[in-house]
Amino acid sequence: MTQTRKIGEVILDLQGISLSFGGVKALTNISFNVKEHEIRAIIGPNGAGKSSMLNVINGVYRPQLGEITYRGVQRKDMNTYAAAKSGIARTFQNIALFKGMSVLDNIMTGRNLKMKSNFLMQALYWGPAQKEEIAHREKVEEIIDFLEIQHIRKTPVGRLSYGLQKRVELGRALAAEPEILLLDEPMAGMNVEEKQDMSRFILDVNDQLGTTIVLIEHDMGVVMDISDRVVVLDYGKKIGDGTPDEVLANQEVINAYLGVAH
Amino acid sequence: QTSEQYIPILSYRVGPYAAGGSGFYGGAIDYFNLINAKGGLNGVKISWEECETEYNPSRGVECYERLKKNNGGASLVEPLSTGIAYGILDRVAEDKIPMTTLGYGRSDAANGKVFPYIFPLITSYWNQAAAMTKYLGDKSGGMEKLKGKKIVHLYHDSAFGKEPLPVLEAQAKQYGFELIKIPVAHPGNEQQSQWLQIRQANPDYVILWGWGVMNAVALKTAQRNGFSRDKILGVWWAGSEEDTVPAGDAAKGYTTMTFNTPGNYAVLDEIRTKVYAAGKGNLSDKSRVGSVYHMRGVTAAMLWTEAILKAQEKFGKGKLMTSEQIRWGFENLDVNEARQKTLGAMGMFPPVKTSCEDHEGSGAVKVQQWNGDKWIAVTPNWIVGDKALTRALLEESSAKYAAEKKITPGCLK
Amino acid sequence: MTSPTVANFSNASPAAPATPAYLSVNNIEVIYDHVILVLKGISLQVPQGKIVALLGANGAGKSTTLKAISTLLRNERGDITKGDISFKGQRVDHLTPNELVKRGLSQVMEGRHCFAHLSIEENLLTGAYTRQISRAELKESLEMVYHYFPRLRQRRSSLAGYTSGGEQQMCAIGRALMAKPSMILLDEPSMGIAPQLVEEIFEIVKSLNVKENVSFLLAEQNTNTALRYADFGYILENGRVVMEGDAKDLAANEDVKEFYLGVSSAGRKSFREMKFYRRRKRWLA
Amino acid sequence: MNINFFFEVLIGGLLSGVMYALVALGFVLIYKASGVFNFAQGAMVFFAALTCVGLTEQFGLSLWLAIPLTMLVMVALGLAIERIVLRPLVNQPEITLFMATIGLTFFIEGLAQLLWGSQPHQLKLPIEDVPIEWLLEKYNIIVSQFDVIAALICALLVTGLALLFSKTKIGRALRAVADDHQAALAVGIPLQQIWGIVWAVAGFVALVAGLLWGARNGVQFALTFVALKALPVLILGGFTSVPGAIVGGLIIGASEKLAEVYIGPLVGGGIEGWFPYVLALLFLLVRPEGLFGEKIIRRI
Amino acid sequence: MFYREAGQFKSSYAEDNQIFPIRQDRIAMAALLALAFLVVPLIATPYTFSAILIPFLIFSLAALGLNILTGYAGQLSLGSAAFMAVGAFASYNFILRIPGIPLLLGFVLGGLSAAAVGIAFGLPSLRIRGFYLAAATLATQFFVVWCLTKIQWFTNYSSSGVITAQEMLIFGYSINTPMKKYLLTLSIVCVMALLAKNMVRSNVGRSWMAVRDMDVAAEVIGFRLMRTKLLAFAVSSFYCGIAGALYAYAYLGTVEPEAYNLDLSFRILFMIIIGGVGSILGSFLGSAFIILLPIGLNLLAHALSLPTNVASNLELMVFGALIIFFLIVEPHGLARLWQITKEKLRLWPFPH
Ligand SMILES: Nc1ncnc2c1ncn2[C@@H]1O[C@H](COP(=O)(O)OP(=O)(O)OP(=O)(O)O)[C@@H](O)[C@H]1O
Ligand SMILES: Nc1ncnc2c1ncn2[C@@H]1O[C@H](COP(=O)(O)OP(=O)(O)OP(=O)(O)O)[C@@H](O)[C@H]1O
Ligand SMILES: [Mg+2]
Ligand SMILES: [Mg+2]
Repeated sequence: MTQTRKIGEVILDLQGISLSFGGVKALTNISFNVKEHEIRAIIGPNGAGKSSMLNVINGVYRPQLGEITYRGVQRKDMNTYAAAKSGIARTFQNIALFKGMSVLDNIMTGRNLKMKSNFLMQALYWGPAQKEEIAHREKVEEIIDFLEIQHIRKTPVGRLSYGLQKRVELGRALAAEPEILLLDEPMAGMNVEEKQDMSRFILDVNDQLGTTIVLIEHDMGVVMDISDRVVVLDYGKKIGDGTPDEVLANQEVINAYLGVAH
Repeated sequence: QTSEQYIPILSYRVGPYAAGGSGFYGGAIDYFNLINAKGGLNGVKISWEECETEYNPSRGVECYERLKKNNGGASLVEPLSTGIAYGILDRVAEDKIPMTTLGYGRSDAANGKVFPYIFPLITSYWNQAAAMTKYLGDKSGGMEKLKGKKIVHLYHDSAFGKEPLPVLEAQAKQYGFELIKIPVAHPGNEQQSQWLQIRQANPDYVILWGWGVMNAVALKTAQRNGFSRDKILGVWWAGSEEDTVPAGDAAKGYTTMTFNTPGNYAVLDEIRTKVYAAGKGNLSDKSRVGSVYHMRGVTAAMLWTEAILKAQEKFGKGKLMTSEQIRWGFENLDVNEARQKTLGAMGMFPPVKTSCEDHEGSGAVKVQQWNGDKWIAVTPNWIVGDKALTRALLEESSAKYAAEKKITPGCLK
Repeated sequence: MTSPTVANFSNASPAAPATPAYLSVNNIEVIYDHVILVLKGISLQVPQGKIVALLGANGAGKSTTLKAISTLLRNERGDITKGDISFKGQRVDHLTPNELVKRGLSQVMEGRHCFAHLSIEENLLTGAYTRQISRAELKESLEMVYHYFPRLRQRRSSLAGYTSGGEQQMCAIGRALMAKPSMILLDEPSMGIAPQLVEEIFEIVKSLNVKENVSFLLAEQNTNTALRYADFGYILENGRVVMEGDAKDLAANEDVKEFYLGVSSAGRKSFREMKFYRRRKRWLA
Repeated sequence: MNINFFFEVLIGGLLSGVMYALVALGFVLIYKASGVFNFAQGAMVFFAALTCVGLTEQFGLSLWLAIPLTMLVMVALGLAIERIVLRPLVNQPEITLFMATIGLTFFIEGLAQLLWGSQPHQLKLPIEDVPIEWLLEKYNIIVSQFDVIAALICALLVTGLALLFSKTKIGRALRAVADDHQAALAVGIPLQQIWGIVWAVAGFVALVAGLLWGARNGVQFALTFVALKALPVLILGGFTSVPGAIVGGLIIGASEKLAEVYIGPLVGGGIEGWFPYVLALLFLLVRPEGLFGEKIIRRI
Repeated sequence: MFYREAGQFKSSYAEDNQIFPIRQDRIAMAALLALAFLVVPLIATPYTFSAILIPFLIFSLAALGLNILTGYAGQLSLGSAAFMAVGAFASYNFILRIPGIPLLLGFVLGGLSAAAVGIAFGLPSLRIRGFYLAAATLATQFFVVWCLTKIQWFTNYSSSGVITAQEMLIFGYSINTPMKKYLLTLSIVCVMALLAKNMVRSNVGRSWMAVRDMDVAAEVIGFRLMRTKLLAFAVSSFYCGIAGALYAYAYLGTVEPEAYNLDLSFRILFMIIIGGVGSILGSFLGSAFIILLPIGLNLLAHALSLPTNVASNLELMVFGALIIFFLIVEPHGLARLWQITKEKLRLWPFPH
């Protein structure tokens, strides 16, 4: 497999992250980093703290301990708006689409940070506002094409099947043209064929746009095939970190997560 | 086909004020039926059309607009609702349809120079307030005895409740009594704190300027706080069976103002025998004939028909009157005792004599008391308060209105 | 690309399962919102004591089919406009879900649907609502679920709304088990579940199936595993059944291998090596 | 400051609060069972009281006969509402159900007045609304006997309902239904049955509230307005909590009376209309789900 | 069949982004506007103007305002009448106290005052949601009306607490007949409806809907909750404020603060729920339903010549029953019903 992209420096670094909810320790002293342009997978059994990890990265949760360094800026926690502003986009495990809006509108929301016109201009729908709207629409249509959801463009997402919603959600995250894309089980509820497409798609995004990707996925086939490095969590603790092959060979990981060879 | 004098009825028979609405309009319609049964107004029959307003301004406006042109045009209109009255205040002037507001609405509208089409007949809130102090003064043994007395004004916290304040405040200064103002938030179904305050202040009298459920609750709460009901003097909208019956025993001894003398009158008997016996009665409960609201409705209808008759006198007996002619009739009403007698309503309401300057025509009221069963008049004579005071207020206020609306005051011919 | 051999395919394999149908869906048509036609005549049978898999791409109509059976469709403004459904030989399409559960048919809905404000244990307990049982029996059922999903025991007292996706999925499955149904409709049970647990869930399915004679109709995307455990399979596409047959036959079919199992004659391809999007070349548009 | 007076106001407030709580209870019941704010609760209170009085006045029944009869009527009404209005609206957005209860309000108000007329009535319960003598004599504090008995009845009701919810599986089922209609149905919870029961119980609570309020204020249309008094109680106590209704009622009742008496005169009075709302609002800023309301889960 | 969009291709996104992408709709809309602006003034009676059309338009505008807040931004509010009151009383005072101020500027200032009040009372929405917020907005309702009753300055010390709308002059041209008032109201409503439509189809609208549907996700995507919500409160209150001013100036003429009571707030809420939450069209349909249906029922009752007591109560019952009926037929309101009907028409005569 030829690798056109070049994995760069560490762009996101988490040190000693601990997070608990009441008595539940979701994350305990976790450190790991993400390098520019890489595909970084997080795996682990259910309830290991994977989603919580992503929530910490983009500021939905504030860790009690630890430090986050993003592009050289060190901070105790992120906040969601700042994270979005600085190029972190994501999808959610329990689909978090805007149910009452059409597919198109949902994906358009992904571009909101790139919109410049103020609301008065938008109310008048005049000149620049309209131009801007259309320019963004073009971008979004590209994504729609890419994801092959043209036919449901104007359908309210609430009416879509689960799998299609997942795709729309990815589209929304992509629309933000993020630097880091956090994907929480993007392929849950898809069949192999669809997973193949999705993988191809993630690879393409990673390749062509150079987007860094942090991915949670339970399908080991996918994880092993497309990720550059994998971090393994179990009960909120990190039990492995390395290339897919290294992780696969790690006995602790096998015990905790993989069980019988897949 | 339009040989009948048409009157639109903007009634409300559902909702919180339905009891009042059905009683008042029921009385008016009963009287129309009586007139028609007796051959009409010099042969001109009365026709009417009803529209449910739900006491809601915008529905009232719609009803007014819908009905006003029907059957050859409205003779007059009476919404029995301050909100609706305001909503059509400008419209009636434009449409040249006289509007009566019996005992409510703008007190300053009595000035016919500014409000040529509005007739707050018999009496306004200001005159009522003045009469109240007069009555309380008399009761205390003379106006000078009011000095140092404490009077609580317990009022519905709205434009309605605040309306009498200019009068009461002026009189408190003049007679040296202390006026304690205690508002009750709408709708007033809880008044414990107000009555505790009253108990604390221990006033000589309480003026109850209430509306709707507030009245019954006031009486009940007064009872439980041990405040004697005969020291409470209600406004006439707090003085109907609908206010006292729900309060039960608590209402016994309670006094209110009224512009109808409770009792039986020939006209009521006639309504019973000629209308109800013929199955044309408007109230489903016949026993309500002669109740306060019903009598008020009969009174209103009587004044309306009197105005029409007055107009006929000038513009042609037995003819159909236009609304402008009827306006003239209202402005030149003279229902004196003799006339009342022929109408079978001797003393049922004070004599009314209107003019361009005075669209009210009387300003006299009585006090009635609830004996646990029915209302009894406690003042044999009509009481009139300090009309000079109210007149001055009226001039001032209507002048301001005229200025705002850019009206040049003047009498219509 | 293989030509669409749909029609003959079903002829080639035993067209209908030999045992009399426990659940049978006859030619149903479903319309959402009075206008959106989603199922265009679906028929399928689940024999007693068998596991039947319902496969198909996103939006093919799997969940809709399951909801049609459990009559939950009604509340999503969907209507069965044609066809009928019978369970244990009786028409059930007019029943309420409660009556269905009482008759032994439970559904695990797609997308978890746990009661967020109830704790995990309370969630499980609601599952036994229809059963008139003693405390001890209840406890026993609860223990059984905890036995299957030890993770749930740990989180038993936390509000379901605050548990992880996988924990919620376990909770949803466990909740359905609490009703002791004789037939379960499972909508994507493996979604969001860690691999070893996926196997476990299917093992649970199998053992319930074998030991307690529970029948299953399961909609699954994890075709591989599903076909391994199922007896029979249906493949849906665009609201129609395009293929049906014994699970083994299906698993051996070239088209199925290619599209649903991700293996071609050349063996399994790496996800990284897929050079093009396959959906572009769908055999049935 | 006169300490006696203070206590008088305080106690009066607390007792009024109990009366508010009584109305709030009806709301809580239905909100708990379906996540729906039942706008028609006030109308139901009115309907119940009017029916009871109507039966005594127009059919000459004794109160002791009229009350159980009215109860039957309220149960029938509750069941009918479930069957005709709610059943077709399962799994619809909350706001739709809310609107349906508004439709219901108009219907019930119309029906009540159609059946029994729009006249106000007196309702005489065999409880005297007079001050308790010894308190008045000894401490010069006025506490109405009626209010105290009403409070007792309310306490009884609350205990009963609280037990119903905590000790039976219905309680758990209700919370499940309120969370997710579809999932509740899927696990076999008989939504229809449960809603039927809850609405019937709400009808019963409405009857109790109607009788007590009706005896206090007279039976008239304005009874529907007492619902307005229940709202701040609800938000303060939490929409889903039976004990919350009581505690909220006590807080609102006491503070609104104290505010009216001690702050009112400074700002022109009549603040009872908005004060409880502002108080509840301020409180919500601290605890957005009310005192005892179910915690709002916001998670992705 | 009649409603086919076949053969209508969009060759640019601008075209696809139109308010009415389908030609038939555009023609219908143009026809409707022509009807409203040109034909109606010729044929309508003063009754239709001043009792039906003007209130219908004003309530539509208020409903539109509430729909922005509740339907689009998801913040349930029971205080719309309060914002209308602020708009009306502020306009009145601006026009009264600044001599020579143009009428429309007075309205706009009134609307802005309402917006300011809206922002202040919108602040709690940052923490409170759903029915809790709804009940809390009642604080606005009662407080504003209380203030207007208590502080005499607002009513220019009128003894009865009533304000009388000044004569409406636009460039010295007096708006004094029902028809002129209708045209003024219609123009304002059309312009504001267009602005609203533009807002909801561009980024602001999406930000509102995103916050409505899932505020946590909206935040993650980069919408700022506070700004978005407060903007929704401001815009919504502005609309309500203008509607309130029109209610006073073009409709009632003389109003007391009580006219903007809770009842009115509720009626506006009913309108958007019946019409369609989150739909511009729905605001108009809802307003028509709530305003016109009772009138229709009233007329019907007359035609049946029922006894008035019975008729009034029956009207109320039928009204309530119809609300329920329509919700059962289409829980998302009349606008959605209309949309589904259109979709059916498109397929007609085939069932699907
Ligand atoms: N409530 C609804 N209203 C309208 N259309 C709907 C609704 N629910 C589903 N649909 C449509 O029905 C079709 C089938 O959906 P369904 O959920 O049954 O698919 P599925 O096979 O379960 O897909 P997935 O694997 O993605 O879950 C989809 O095209 C979807 O858009
Ligand atoms: N907001 C919260 N409040 C309380 N507990 C939480 C919260 N969020 C997560 N947890 C708990 O923290 C643990 C880790 O949850 P997380 O969602 O990160 O798991 P996960 O690794 O994503 O699992 P899965 O694969 O099942 O999605 C779980 O036990 C979960 O119940
Ligand atoms: Mg997770
Ligand atoms: Mg599905």
